[in-house]
Amino acid sequence: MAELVVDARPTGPAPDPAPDPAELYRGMRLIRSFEECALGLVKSGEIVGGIHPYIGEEAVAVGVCAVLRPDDLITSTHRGHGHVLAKGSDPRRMLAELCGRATGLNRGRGGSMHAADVSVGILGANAIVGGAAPIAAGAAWAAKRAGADRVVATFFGDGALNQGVLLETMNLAALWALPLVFVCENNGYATTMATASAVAGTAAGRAAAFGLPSVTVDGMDVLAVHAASAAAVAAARDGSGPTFIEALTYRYGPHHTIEQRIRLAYRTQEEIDQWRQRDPLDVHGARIPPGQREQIDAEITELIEAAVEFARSSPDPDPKDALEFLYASGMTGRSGAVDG
Amino acid sequence: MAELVVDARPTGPAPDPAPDPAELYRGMRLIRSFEECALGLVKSGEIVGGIHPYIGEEAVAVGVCAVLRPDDLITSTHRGHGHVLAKGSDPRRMLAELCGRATGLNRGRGGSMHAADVSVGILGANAIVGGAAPIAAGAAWAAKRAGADRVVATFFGDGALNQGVLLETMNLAALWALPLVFVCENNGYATTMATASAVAGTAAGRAAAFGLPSVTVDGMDVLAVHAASAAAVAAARDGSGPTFIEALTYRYGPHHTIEQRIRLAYRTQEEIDQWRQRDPLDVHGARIPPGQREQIDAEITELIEAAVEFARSSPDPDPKDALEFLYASGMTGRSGAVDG
Amino acid sequence: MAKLSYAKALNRALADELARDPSVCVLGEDVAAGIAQFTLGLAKQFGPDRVIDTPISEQAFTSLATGAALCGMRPVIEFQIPSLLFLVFEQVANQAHKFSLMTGGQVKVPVTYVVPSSGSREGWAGQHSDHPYSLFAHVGIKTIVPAMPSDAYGLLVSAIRDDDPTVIFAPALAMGIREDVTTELVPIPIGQARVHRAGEDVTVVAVGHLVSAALAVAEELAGEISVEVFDPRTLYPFDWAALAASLDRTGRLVVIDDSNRMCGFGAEVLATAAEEMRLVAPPRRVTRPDGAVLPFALALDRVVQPGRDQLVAAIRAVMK
Amino acid sequence: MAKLSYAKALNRALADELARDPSVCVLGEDVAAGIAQFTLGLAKQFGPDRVIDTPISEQAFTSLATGAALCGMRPVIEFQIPSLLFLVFEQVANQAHKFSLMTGGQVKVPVTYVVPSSGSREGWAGQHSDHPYSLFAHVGIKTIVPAMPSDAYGLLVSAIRDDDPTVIFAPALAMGIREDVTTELVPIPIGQARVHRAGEDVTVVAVGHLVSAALAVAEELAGEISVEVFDPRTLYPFDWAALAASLDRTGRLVVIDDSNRMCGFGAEVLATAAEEMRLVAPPRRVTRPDGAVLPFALALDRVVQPGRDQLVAAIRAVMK
Ligand SMILES: Cc1ncc(C[n+]2csc(CCOP(=O)(O)OP(=O)(O)O)c2C)c(N)n1
Ligand SMILES: Cc1ncc(C[n+]2csc(CCOP(=O)(O)OP(=O)(O)O)c2C)c(N)n1
Ligand SMILES: [Mg+2]
Ligand SMILES: [Mg+2]
Repeated sequence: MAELVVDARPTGPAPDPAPDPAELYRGMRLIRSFEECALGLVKSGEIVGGIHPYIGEEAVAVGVCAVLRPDDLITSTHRGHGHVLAKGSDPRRMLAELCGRATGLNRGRGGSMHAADVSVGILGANAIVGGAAPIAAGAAWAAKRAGADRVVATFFGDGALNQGVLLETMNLAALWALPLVFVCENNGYATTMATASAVAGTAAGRAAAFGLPSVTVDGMDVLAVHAASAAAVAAARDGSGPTFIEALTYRYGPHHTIEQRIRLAYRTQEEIDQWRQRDPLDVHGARIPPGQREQIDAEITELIEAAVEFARSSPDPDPKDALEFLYASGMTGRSGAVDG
Repeated sequence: MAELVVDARPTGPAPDPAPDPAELYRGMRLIRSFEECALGLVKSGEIVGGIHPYIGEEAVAVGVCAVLRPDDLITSTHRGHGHVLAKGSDPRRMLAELCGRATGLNRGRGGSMHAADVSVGILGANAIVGGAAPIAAGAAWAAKRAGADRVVATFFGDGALNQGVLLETMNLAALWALPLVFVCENNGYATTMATASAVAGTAAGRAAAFGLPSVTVDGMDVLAVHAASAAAVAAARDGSGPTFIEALTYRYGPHHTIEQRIRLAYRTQEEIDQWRQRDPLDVHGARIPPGQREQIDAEITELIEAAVEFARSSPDPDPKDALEFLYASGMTGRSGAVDG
Repeated sequence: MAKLSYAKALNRALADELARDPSVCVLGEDVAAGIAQFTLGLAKQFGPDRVIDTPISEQAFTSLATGAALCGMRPVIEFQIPSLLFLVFEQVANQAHKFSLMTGGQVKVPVTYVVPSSGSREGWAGQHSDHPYSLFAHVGIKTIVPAMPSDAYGLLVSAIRDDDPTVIFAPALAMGIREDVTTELVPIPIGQARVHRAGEDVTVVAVGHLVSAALAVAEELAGEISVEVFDPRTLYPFDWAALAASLDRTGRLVVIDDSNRMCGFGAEVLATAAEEMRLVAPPRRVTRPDGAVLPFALALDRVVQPGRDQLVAAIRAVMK
Repeated sequence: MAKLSYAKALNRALADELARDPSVCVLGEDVAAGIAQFTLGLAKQFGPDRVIDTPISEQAFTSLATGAALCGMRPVIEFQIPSLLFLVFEQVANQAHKFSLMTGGQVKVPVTYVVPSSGSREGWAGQHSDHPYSLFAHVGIKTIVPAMPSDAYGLLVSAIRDDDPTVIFAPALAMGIREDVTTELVPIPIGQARVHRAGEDVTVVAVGHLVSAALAVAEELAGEISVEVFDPRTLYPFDWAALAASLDRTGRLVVIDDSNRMCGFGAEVLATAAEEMRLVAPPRRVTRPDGAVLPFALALDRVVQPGRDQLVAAIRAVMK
């Protein structure tokens, strides 16, 4: 079992504070292409249960994770593919996980909503809105106690702003000056509910209530997210405590792939088209030489093809091991059937 | 069963907006004497399980409830005797409840932490910190839907400021403009924990986060509480929505009577003495003629003696009815013993 | 003779009660859009005052419903995921359930909690695949798991009209079931079991979607073993008299139940039968394993749930 | 030969583990003051970094402990009231418990939850008198209810060292129990039962503070009926082998258990015994009633809890 004991020594070099435009673009392109591929595999039935596509929000995951060290940690959400890829998981193993293969990040046990990869600092996607924030706070608390200069970033949506445990966590993080960055991906909706009709006050106001410094950034511009994150992570690392980042973004696709099967009228095509005008890949893509952009696109296409190949050729986990890992101590409970 | 169906017609006259100094003093004196009496009954073992004395905080309950109509509602806390008496429950039945008698407000089923009296608009003390606020919000919501101009006041301590469900409720109340008044009794401590070491930011900041108007008042001066409450209740009644009141107050006694049995050093005698300088009964008592004050004191003493007499002479509930009222529908479950 | 689906039956029951009683309303996430099918079309029919979208604040809106119920309303709450009931466990078990007794009978709390898609939904994995009905039966919440559309309709109606908190689990694997509805839909009393198929040799108590599995197995074994298929419909209160009557005939008991084995519903049925009823052979349970967490990969998810083969094995075991 | 109290045993076990392992810490409300006795004096001895007072944010600090445990710490959490476990049920059952499997074995969550004073505390009434251990056994959390000081010590030590989430209930009615401690205190393996008194006629499985009641009853009936007093110590995992061995001798079973009857711990013991073990007479349970809420008035509070007279009646019933 990959032990995650906090180490006072940083296990990786700090990323160059200056952003690398090409690398940021590559990160977003990887997520976009991965998600488009995953949508296909949902249609074909190779991914069971569907996914919450991250398409449109790529700049947030990439901008934040670009300033994190390999030994820094993140927690993710039900819409977590972007975070997992941006933090450095192998896309092949991530796709294998979505396909429920033994070679997946979670050995096929977690799937889309629970993808975790401790080896690169991903404590896991969480299927409960707001559920990951206190876990991230605990990791930050452990790091601080160990004297490590590790930072933890926790992603959550605007819907989590109304979840009590997130608010309790903001209080604890501020109170104990935890090396934690709250990243609110405000995409305007919680499933079908508009943020405005669910959130009294503002995200920034929530942060202010607990004395948390906050910044609201254009979540469609990876450089804006990168700059805000760099400052927040630096503050957390030097002991100044947590920061709250609200990234204004938008999901181009359905809340979840099942939404494609039901007619929902909670937002207009005009609204979607408007946000598409500011597609994060174009906003930032325009900043790098066209030739280089095409080359990256091509490399990613290959990479995704390889991931599909890897996932498809990977073995399924053995049903007789269905409850392996249930207890870390190795304990096994009784089966549910009549034995023998 | 006393039905509590919301009625669009106010069932009582609005209290005179101008405070009646003598009545305010009487209300506080009643609570003070009741609590002193209860402390004695805890010592003598007539009240089982102990109490959370309200002594020192009388001005809050009295100031708030003085501006409420009989058909307005309140929810209370583990430290709830003051609220229950101030809202108009019969002290005799309240004391009988603390003594576990069949004549008690809850027929001896609730005790100190669950005292409820629907007949005068008390939805109940609640033994879970923060637990009553959403229930109060629901009552306010029902009133608003029914077109009633009923107002609900919910009391809670500073410790509840860190409880997620209270924060969720503040969001809902603001969002839906509920006729609700949040009354935070900030007595500086949650059991042994100083508010400053538990609350990042401030109570007012919590309110602002949700766009709730808030006011911080001297909780040792009943007129200050009365004025703030009158404004908040008027706003709630005319449809302007919820207000958050923070009353700065202090408990002179132990968190709970068991504390008398253990040595705790979380606050100094000096601090207690300082607050005693501003005893709410003296602060306000000085405003009424000494003769009248003495007369009220004497009347209350008699009233309390009568309450003790009533409680002591009341019958105990019959153990065979231990699970009566478990289901409002009248359903009964199986006993835990071998039948027959 | 119309075919009624389970999902539609729940939807119709809610619509009928909304129409019948102005104190009924439904609260939850995305209920206006009706993405869980349960409330589909009702916002349009009854308006946003009766079908209320809530922020993602389960704890607050669950106790808000309690407060509204104290004041004469009859709220229905939809939970999108079974594990959301874990999140509101305090509000249900410690607040709503206890109010009547703690106040000495001053109030009632007629709230109905509905999970339209409980248990495993293929591919939803660990945190979205629970079937926690035994927890609610243990604390004393009236707990209902309908197996058939007509029961889903009739029991939801009764739950909404009941004066106590009530929870209804609609298994995801039952939502698609269709039933020929010959007679008109009527309320079904809480606490009354239904014998779907009479038999002489063994009584199979099956919960929710597993009733269909039990019926299929009974048919499959018909030549060999006469299986009585017993559907409690309400887990708590349980229809003990009906079970005793069935065991008086068969003397043999198997329970198939999609909750965890340890301290689960199946345990209660076996325990009470062993204490008080006629058993000529040791009874058997088919359940989820102890402490089960459903793995994502479909083949793994499936083997953790009780299945037909296991039921057949259990039936053969009690016939030995 | 020193007399050790139950409360002191828990306190000493925690002190010993804090001293032995720097990754151990204790979190909770008023733990520095030690008002629940569990942490008394430890803040002074180990400092505020190891004995941490928390705001009243149970959900957040419960999952905070999970996150810290993922990073190598071994937090112990004190809950002042049993019903606070309802409040954190999602964080325990849906997060801490599921992490290991959901991540495919990448992590472990060694957190210990302690309720020092579970069950009824005279006069604390409805919302402070629960004994919800069956709920945790059902979802699969290792669930421990020590009856004696030496077991309280040894099982808490083992729980803290265990790599999975573990919950320990210390019944309020056991906290004052004193035991002669002749040998040195040692860790007690999780999942191992203890037979306090051997007997031939009937096996009484008693939980927590009820072990003392069972011993008293066994003594009282000694002339007439030979009662074996079986203390599981750990409810989940349960020591089924030891129970089977006991029933091979006695063939008769009574369980006395302070949780609600429906789907409670007693149900599981009876069910498994009925399925797999030797029973020459119908087994019996003595429990709280279905859906029990403890009323405030002392006489009422007491009759709702399982008592000695009921145990005697149950023993006589199985001997019939
Ligand atoms: C506590 C909780 N309540 C409800 C759900 C069901 N649910 C899953 S995602 C979602 C909407 C979340 O919205 P938001 O936080 O804004 O994230 P987004 O989907 O927009 O990325 C809901 C209600 C859940 N998973 N957890
Ligand atoms: C949710 C919850 N956590 C813990 C407790 C135990 N407890 C009872 S009162 C109390 C302190 C409450 O402090 P505060 O809210 O400031 O009210 P005060 O006692 O000062 O009036 C605590 C921790 C509880 N009853 N509920
Ligand atoms: Mg969103
Ligand atoms: Mg306080």
